[in-house]
Amino acid sequence: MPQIIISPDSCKGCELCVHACPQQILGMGKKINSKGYFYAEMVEQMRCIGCRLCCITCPDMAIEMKVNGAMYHYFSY
Amino acid sequence: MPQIIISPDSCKGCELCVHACPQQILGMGKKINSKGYFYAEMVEQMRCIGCRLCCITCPDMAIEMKVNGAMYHYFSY
Amino acid sequence: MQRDVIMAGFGGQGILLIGKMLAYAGMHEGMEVSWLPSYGPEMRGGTANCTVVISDKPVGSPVIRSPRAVVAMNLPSLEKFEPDIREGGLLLINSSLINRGAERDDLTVVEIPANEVASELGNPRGANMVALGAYLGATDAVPIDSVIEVIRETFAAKPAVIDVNIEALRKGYELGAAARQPEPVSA
Amino acid sequence: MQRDVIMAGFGGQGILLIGKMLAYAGMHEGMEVSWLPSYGPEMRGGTANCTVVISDKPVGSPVIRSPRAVVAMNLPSLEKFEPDIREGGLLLINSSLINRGAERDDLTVVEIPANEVASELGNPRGANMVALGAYLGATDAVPIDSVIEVIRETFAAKPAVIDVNIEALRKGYELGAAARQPEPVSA
Amino acid sequence: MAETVFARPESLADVSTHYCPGCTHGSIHRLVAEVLDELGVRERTVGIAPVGCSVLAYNYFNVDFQQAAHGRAPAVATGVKRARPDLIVFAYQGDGDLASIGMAEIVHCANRGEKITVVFVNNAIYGMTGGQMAPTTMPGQVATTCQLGRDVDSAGHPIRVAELMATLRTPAFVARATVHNPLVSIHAKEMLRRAFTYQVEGTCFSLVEVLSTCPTNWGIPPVEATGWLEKNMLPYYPVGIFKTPESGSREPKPLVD
Amino acid sequence: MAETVFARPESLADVSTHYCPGCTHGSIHRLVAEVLDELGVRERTVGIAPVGCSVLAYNYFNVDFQQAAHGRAPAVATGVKRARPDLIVFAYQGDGDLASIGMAEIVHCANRGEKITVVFVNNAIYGMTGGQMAPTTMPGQVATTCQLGRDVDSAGHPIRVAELMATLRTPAFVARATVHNPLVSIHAKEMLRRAFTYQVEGTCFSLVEVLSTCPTNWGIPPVEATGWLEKNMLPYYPVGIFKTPESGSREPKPLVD
Amino acid sequence: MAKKLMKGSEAIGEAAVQAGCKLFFGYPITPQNEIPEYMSMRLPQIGGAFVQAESEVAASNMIYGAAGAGERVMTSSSSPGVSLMSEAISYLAGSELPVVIVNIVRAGPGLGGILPSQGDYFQATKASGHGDFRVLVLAPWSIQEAADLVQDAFDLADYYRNPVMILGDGLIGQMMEPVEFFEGRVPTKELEPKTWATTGCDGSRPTNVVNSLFLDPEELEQHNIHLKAKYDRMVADEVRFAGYGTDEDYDVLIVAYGTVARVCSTAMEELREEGIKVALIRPVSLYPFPYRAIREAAMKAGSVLVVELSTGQMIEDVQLALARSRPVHFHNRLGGMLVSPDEVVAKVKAMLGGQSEEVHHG
Amino acid sequence: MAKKLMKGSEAIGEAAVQAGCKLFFGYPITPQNEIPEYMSMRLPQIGGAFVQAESEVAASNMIYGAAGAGERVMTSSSSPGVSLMSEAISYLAGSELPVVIVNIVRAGPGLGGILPSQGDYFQATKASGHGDFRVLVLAPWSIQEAADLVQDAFDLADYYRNPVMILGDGLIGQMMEPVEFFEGRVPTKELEPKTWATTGCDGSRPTNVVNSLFLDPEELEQHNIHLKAKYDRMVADEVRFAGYGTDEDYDVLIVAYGTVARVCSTAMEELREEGIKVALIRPVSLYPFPYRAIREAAMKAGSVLVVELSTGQMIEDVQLALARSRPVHFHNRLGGMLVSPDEVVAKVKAMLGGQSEEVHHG
Ligand SMILES: Cc1ncc(C[n+]2csc(CCOP(=O)(O)OP(=O)(O)O)c2C)c(N)n1
Ligand SMILES: Cc1ncc(C[n+]2csc(CCOP(=O)(O)OP(=O)(O)O)c2C)c(N)n1
Ligand code: SF4
Ligand code: SF4
Ligand code: SF4
Ligand code: SF4
Ligand code: SF4
Ligand code: SF4
Ligand SMILES: [Mg+2]
Ligand SMILES: [Mg+2]
Repeated sequence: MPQIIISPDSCKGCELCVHACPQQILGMGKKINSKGYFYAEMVEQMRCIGCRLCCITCPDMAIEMKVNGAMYHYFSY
Repeated sequence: MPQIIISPDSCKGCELCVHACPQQILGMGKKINSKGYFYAEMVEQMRCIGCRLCCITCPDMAIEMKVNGAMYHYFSY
Repeated sequence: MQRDVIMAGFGGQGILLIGKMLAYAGMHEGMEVSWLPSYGPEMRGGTANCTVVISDKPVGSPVIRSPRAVVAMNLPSLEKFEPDIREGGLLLINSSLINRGAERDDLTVVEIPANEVASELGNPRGANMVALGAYLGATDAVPIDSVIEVIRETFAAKPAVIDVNIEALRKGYELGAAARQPEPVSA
Repeated sequence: MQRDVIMAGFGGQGILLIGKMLAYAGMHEGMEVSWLPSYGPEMRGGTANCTVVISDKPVGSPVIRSPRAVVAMNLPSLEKFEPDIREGGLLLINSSLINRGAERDDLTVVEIPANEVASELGNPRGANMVALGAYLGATDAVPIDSVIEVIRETFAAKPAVIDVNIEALRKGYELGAAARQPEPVSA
Repeated sequence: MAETVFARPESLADVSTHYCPGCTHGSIHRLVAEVLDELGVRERTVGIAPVGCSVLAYNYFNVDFQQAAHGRAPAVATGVKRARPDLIVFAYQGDGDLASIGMAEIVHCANRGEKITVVFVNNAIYGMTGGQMAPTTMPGQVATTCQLGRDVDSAGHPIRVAELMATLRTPAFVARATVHNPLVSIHAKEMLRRAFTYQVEGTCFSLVEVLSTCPTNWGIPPVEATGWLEKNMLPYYPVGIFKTPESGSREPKPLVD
Repeated sequence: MAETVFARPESLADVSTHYCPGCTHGSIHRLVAEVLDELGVRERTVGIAPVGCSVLAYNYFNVDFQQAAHGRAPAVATGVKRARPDLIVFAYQGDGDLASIGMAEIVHCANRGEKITVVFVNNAIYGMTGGQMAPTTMPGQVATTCQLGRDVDSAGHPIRVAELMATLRTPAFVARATVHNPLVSIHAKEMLRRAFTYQVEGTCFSLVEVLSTCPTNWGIPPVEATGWLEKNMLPYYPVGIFKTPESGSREPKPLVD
Repeated sequence: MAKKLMKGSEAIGEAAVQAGCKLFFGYPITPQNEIPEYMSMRLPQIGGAFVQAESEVAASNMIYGAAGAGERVMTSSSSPGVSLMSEAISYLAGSELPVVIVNIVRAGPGLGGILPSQGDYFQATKASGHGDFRVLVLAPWSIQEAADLVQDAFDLADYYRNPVMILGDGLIGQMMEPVEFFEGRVPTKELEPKTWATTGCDGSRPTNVVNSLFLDPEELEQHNIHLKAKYDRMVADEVRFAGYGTDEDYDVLIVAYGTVARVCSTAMEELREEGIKVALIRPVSLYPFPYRAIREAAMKAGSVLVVELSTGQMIEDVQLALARSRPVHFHNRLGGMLVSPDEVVAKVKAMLGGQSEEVHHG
Repeated sequence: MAKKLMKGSEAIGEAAVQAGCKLFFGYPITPQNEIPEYMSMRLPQIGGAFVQAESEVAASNMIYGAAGAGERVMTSSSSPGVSLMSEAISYLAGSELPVVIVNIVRAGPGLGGILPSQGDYFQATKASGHGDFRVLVLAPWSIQEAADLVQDAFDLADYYRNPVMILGDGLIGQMMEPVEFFEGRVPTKELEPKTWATTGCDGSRPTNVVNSLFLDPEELEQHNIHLKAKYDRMVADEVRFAGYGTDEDYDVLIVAYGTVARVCSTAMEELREEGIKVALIRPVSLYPFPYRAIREAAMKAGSVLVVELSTGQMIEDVQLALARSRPVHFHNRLGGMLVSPDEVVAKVKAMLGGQSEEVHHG
């Protein structure tokens, strides 16, 4: 089970991850972080396929991913 | 009739003209000019074909050519 | 007599513009003026600010370390500039984006919900004008008509926005003027 | 006591080399020495020259405007430096390449057909050594043995040329020494 | 047990950058850091920061750094590498830095075959100074010093750095990549890995041009900026490998002999 | 009546140069002067002299001249041409001047498409300063700063300027010629004529690289020097036209897409 | 023309245009980017040309070419960029070319910071490059003065055939103040046609050569003597300064230039309100430096205070002027920090109260 | 080692090698080409590296990289080339990197000529680049001293973490004189390991950064204060000069540096032979300048003569030192022309005979 962790304070609200996610399960929140940005949030963790495209996209290392148990490595990049 | 005029004081004695002349009619003299160089001389004006290769070669504009009457222009360069 | 004010907020809030308008109006009134922005490789998303000086004599230092007034449009600006204000000076807080009051008690504090006021007027981008109006209301640094004239000149190419901005300015002026009652601001 | 000399000639005549040898010999004798070449984007084919100073005290100016001696290996050098020589100084003329004498009459003039002498010794490139020898003969600026030692060091890698150069030097010395008779050179 | 499969590489310092939201300088930093980690060279790497938005790169990488004068990163890198050939040295440069003021330094560094790696970030603009025209600005693109759009008649055409560098005779690895979406970023990382590997193996100079966005000075939001890059820059700046140490000379032959 | 069929062109001043015997700088001067005469532009021409053996070119051409700082002739030429677009402006540069210190200036001048002409004299050495290695020095060639011969491992390979300039996208005329014998000089003149003609017509930037000898610093007599050029330089520096305003882009395509 | 509120950078650009500047070559650098940006729009409108150079090295050589071709031309930059112009500035001076160079100084050394500094005083006044030459240096303290001095600079450059530098800081570059341009402005100098320019030798004259090379040392010595005579004429004729309160009595004379002098003028007023007698003298031309004016003004004072945004540069010139005839005190801020009126007030009080130490250079 | 007759350029190169210099980056320029030429042969022999840079701009940034990596490194050039290094020298000072820079000065301005000059005095001592920094400047008058000072320069550079400049002229570059290198030379300073260098952060320490950027003005101000304190330490500890005849009585004190001082020493001897009492003081460190020594020596004299190959640069420092306490006279030659002993003799006689005019700067 992939688990996506978005650090609210690292996020600058650029929305690139939202557009990068093939599952369209990320969205922008309504809260402002300490830097003054609306930050990205996971909307439907359950549908996450662990592709890491959001992680790779984020210019600010705001997204980490963990997995519980086995998962495919779609690509080693 | 082509006529080659070498200016002794312009010549620096590099010998390039001597090697450029297809008729091999130029040579280096035994006298030193005001700059201290042995300078080039015409050896057999009669055999000159007016090709101007010596003139074109000379880096120091030491060679002029005149013609008397008609002559071929081998090339306009 | 010298008026000076630091106006500060986020990059996109139109802070530099209202500072320029104030300076323009001062100039039209025959005063000596200077307008000085913060500059450089700002950490984008950080604060932008400008210092306006209006004086009846040639402006000395255009840099004001202890301003007579501060217009704080967001929290970082408030935090940065509140400590610097001259004793007895004016602090104008945009309470729409700042949910705390002043920390000092030696200032005249005017809290205006500039963004909300602007939105209510149907001109959500006009918060800066509300703030400028409030500053004028609280200080009468220059006559409001003079600023209205500047608005007309500034937006001559987009007449549509002239009236809404004048409206925002007027509304701000009212709020600012009201807030300075009963005791007039010394600044 | 200071000796100084300007040696001058065409680029390829080995002028700088004999100047260096003289300086080296002076150093070996425990004297203070300096050697200074003309430098820069010479008009090639022009003159090359060097100034050598040998002194029992630290060398002051290494540039000598009025040298005590000049070795002129070609006409342009003679023309350039003859006027500068100190009154009563030494002018050494390479009469192989210069077909005029000195113009001044207050100098000790030594004319040596250096190229011919060298050719006669079967060492046509040794004209510079002849000239150096002649300078030594005329001045005893440094002992000739000291210069011979320098020749041995300089050409250590090409022993073949050592002897011919020593020979040229010696021949030059004789001519120079002879020329200074009967009255010794004041330089 | 939860295993972390994507996290900050060790070569990237745990700080927030000053880059604007959506600026892909950040992505490129991460890719470089990942490669340094994967090659295990962090502890013997020295980075050279340019003058440009990435001037503070020394704060963001967890490796030794030198900050260079504008355009001179390749010269500084040369100094470091010649002093300490055992170090892994990379210069990180913007398009103003490398292709404008630093043109002589990058050409000669590559031509000498300095065994360093250059990460060249082409965002078609001067970011740090507020959006002036760069040598790589696209025809018609608006910038503060060409407010009517770049006019190729007076300012010339954009310079293609990878192509230019590839024509030098000295062996090198030269590639172009882009990071405007995650899939192409994977290719970008591969190019960077190859570039650094050539250095680690002591083979040759390497340079990877990476197309990057500048939402702030392009005046469009980050997501649109990636689209603008793809639509406008990518056709003119094709990605791929332009030269490998094996590919030989890539200079054009005379048209007429 | 005797008719003079070969004499000093009007654009060449009637003085003797300081060039060494057999140095082909002199030949190149004459070719340029002849072209200026033939195009009838002498009276509106401004030349830019470099720093190098041809630093005194202002004494040898019978046209207005500016002497530029080392490597900056293209920048100076840009200044003149932008100030007075009606003038015919040419820069005369050596290989140290143009390809080493002046690399940024020549690339950007060409890339902006300045409508000037550059006469680039490649003699594979620093002549004026006494024979140091140039960017164009041949592998193995001895110079005072590479006394064991140019080592391509530490100094890289010689830079081919015509090829490099030809890869820029901005339209230009770029050619290489040589003057080591009279027949090839005729070709050189043709290249110069085309280059200046493009300028007179206001078409584009033009550059002609001309291979030249430096007998003095190569350490061989003039006649041998021409042979050395032919044998060693010509194969590496082919003559011909590398780019015309019509020939389009000459940049390499990616090896891998 | 009517007064307009203008940013310093734009006022400088517009002033140049009004003075007949046709060409601008420059490279971006904070805090003066608005100058090239303004010129990139403005010059094409008047048939001139703007070129964004590939570097400051290139820009400074482009102005050489354009000036040599006889046109009025300007470049601008900030400290690191001006360092890169050093060689070309020396060439410009050696070839006697009239150009205007604007340096909006930032804090150094190296990349430093972008905030105001006066750390380039020595570079501007004593050594803008190698060799024995000088550029005329003018330091405005307001936007109006910046505009005026830029226009004068073009006249002075042409008159002396010498580079003229405008030395400002980020405040001058970034601040807006009212500016007025006077229509029908006449040059401050009688200017001769540029018969020396390389404009094509159209048959009627010998060829012109723009050049700083003299291989013959005797010739170069003559050239150096000629240049020195020109600098001496500048020293005789072009000294500019302004005094504030110097007609009245005072105990302390403050010496400061540029925007720092404005801060000092505010301090001066505050001190005078407190009854402390202070005057201010402000060098406007930094080269030539107003040695005599400062010496004379100092004679009326008990002591002198030099205020600078540097570790002490102009103070050397002040001390040359005074030759220890009056004690000199020093106050400075560095790194982009500004001197405040309060600091100056405090310093003057400390001087009068004997708590400030005199400084010596040399 | 035994004495060897060496060309100045080679002695400078060899001295650097003896002092542990491992790297040389440079670009050819007359009259110092023999330095890079020597280094191109010599450094590979000791496992070091020589790189012919594409320009002086590149060379000066290469030494930055190498010094930042902790190695001893040198570059050399002549006036126009040194101007091109201005930006980098400022960066080197700002980043506190130890390097040795040799400037074999030639006559300017611009391309000028190649013969000896002292026209770069101001540039070297006051403004080698933008921003408020100083380089330590040493001026040898003989080849032996050049060799000695080059070796000291490396120690001083490391000790202060600051660029050190050797200022010579074509005579120093081209002349041959006997030179002796002392084996087992020990550094003149106690030197600490370069723990700040970027040598890879091998896990045992935090990363090192070589940098001159400080966006926060308070931080930059602190950095400036730190640098100034360093320069003050140089002023306190590194002043070097030599006096000749200063122990005896004299009426005239001559001040001159470099090879000009040798000419003056010859003149001094001639004058003394004629019974005219003259002494000579020769600044060896030009920054820090021997103000006090000159002041003290001048107090014993009736008047002072400054001799320079410039229109008057060091004379400003002499006047700062003297503050008009003694009349200062000036003799110079320009453009590559050399001062001769005769001229100096004549000038001193003119001074004593009242036919020479005192000069003032300021
Ligand atoms: C010598 C010098 N010139 C100019 C500058 C100003 N400057 C700083 S960054 C920069 C250009 C930045 O553009 P780029 O290299 O494309 O980097 P980006 O910010 O776009 O990443 C310039 C011109 C400087 N610092 N130094
Ligand atoms: C800034 C600067 N650096 C270096 C020099 C010294 N210099 C003069 S000419 C030259 C190189 C000449 O070589 P090249 O351009 O090939 O011309 P050539 O003499 O071979 O014709 C150099 C390095 C200089 N004058 N100015
Ligand atoms: S890992 Fe893939 S699917 Fe999961 S949130 Fe990220 S982008 Fe979407
Ligand atoms: S990509 Fe990163 S910074 Fe951008 S919105 Fe997503 S989490 Fe935030
Ligand atoms: S014209 Fe031709 S044939 Fe006649 S001399 Fe010259 S080269 Fe020889
Ligand atoms: S080519 Fe010219 S210079 Fe050379 S030898 Fe012939 S005439 Fe003389
Ligand atoms: S200005 Fe542009 S390049 Fe710089 S950080 Fe912002 S988006 Fe990135
Ligand atoms: S040194 Fe070489 S390039 Fe220079 S003039 Fe002599 S032969 Fe020609
Ligand atoms: Mg960029
Ligand atoms: Mg060459």
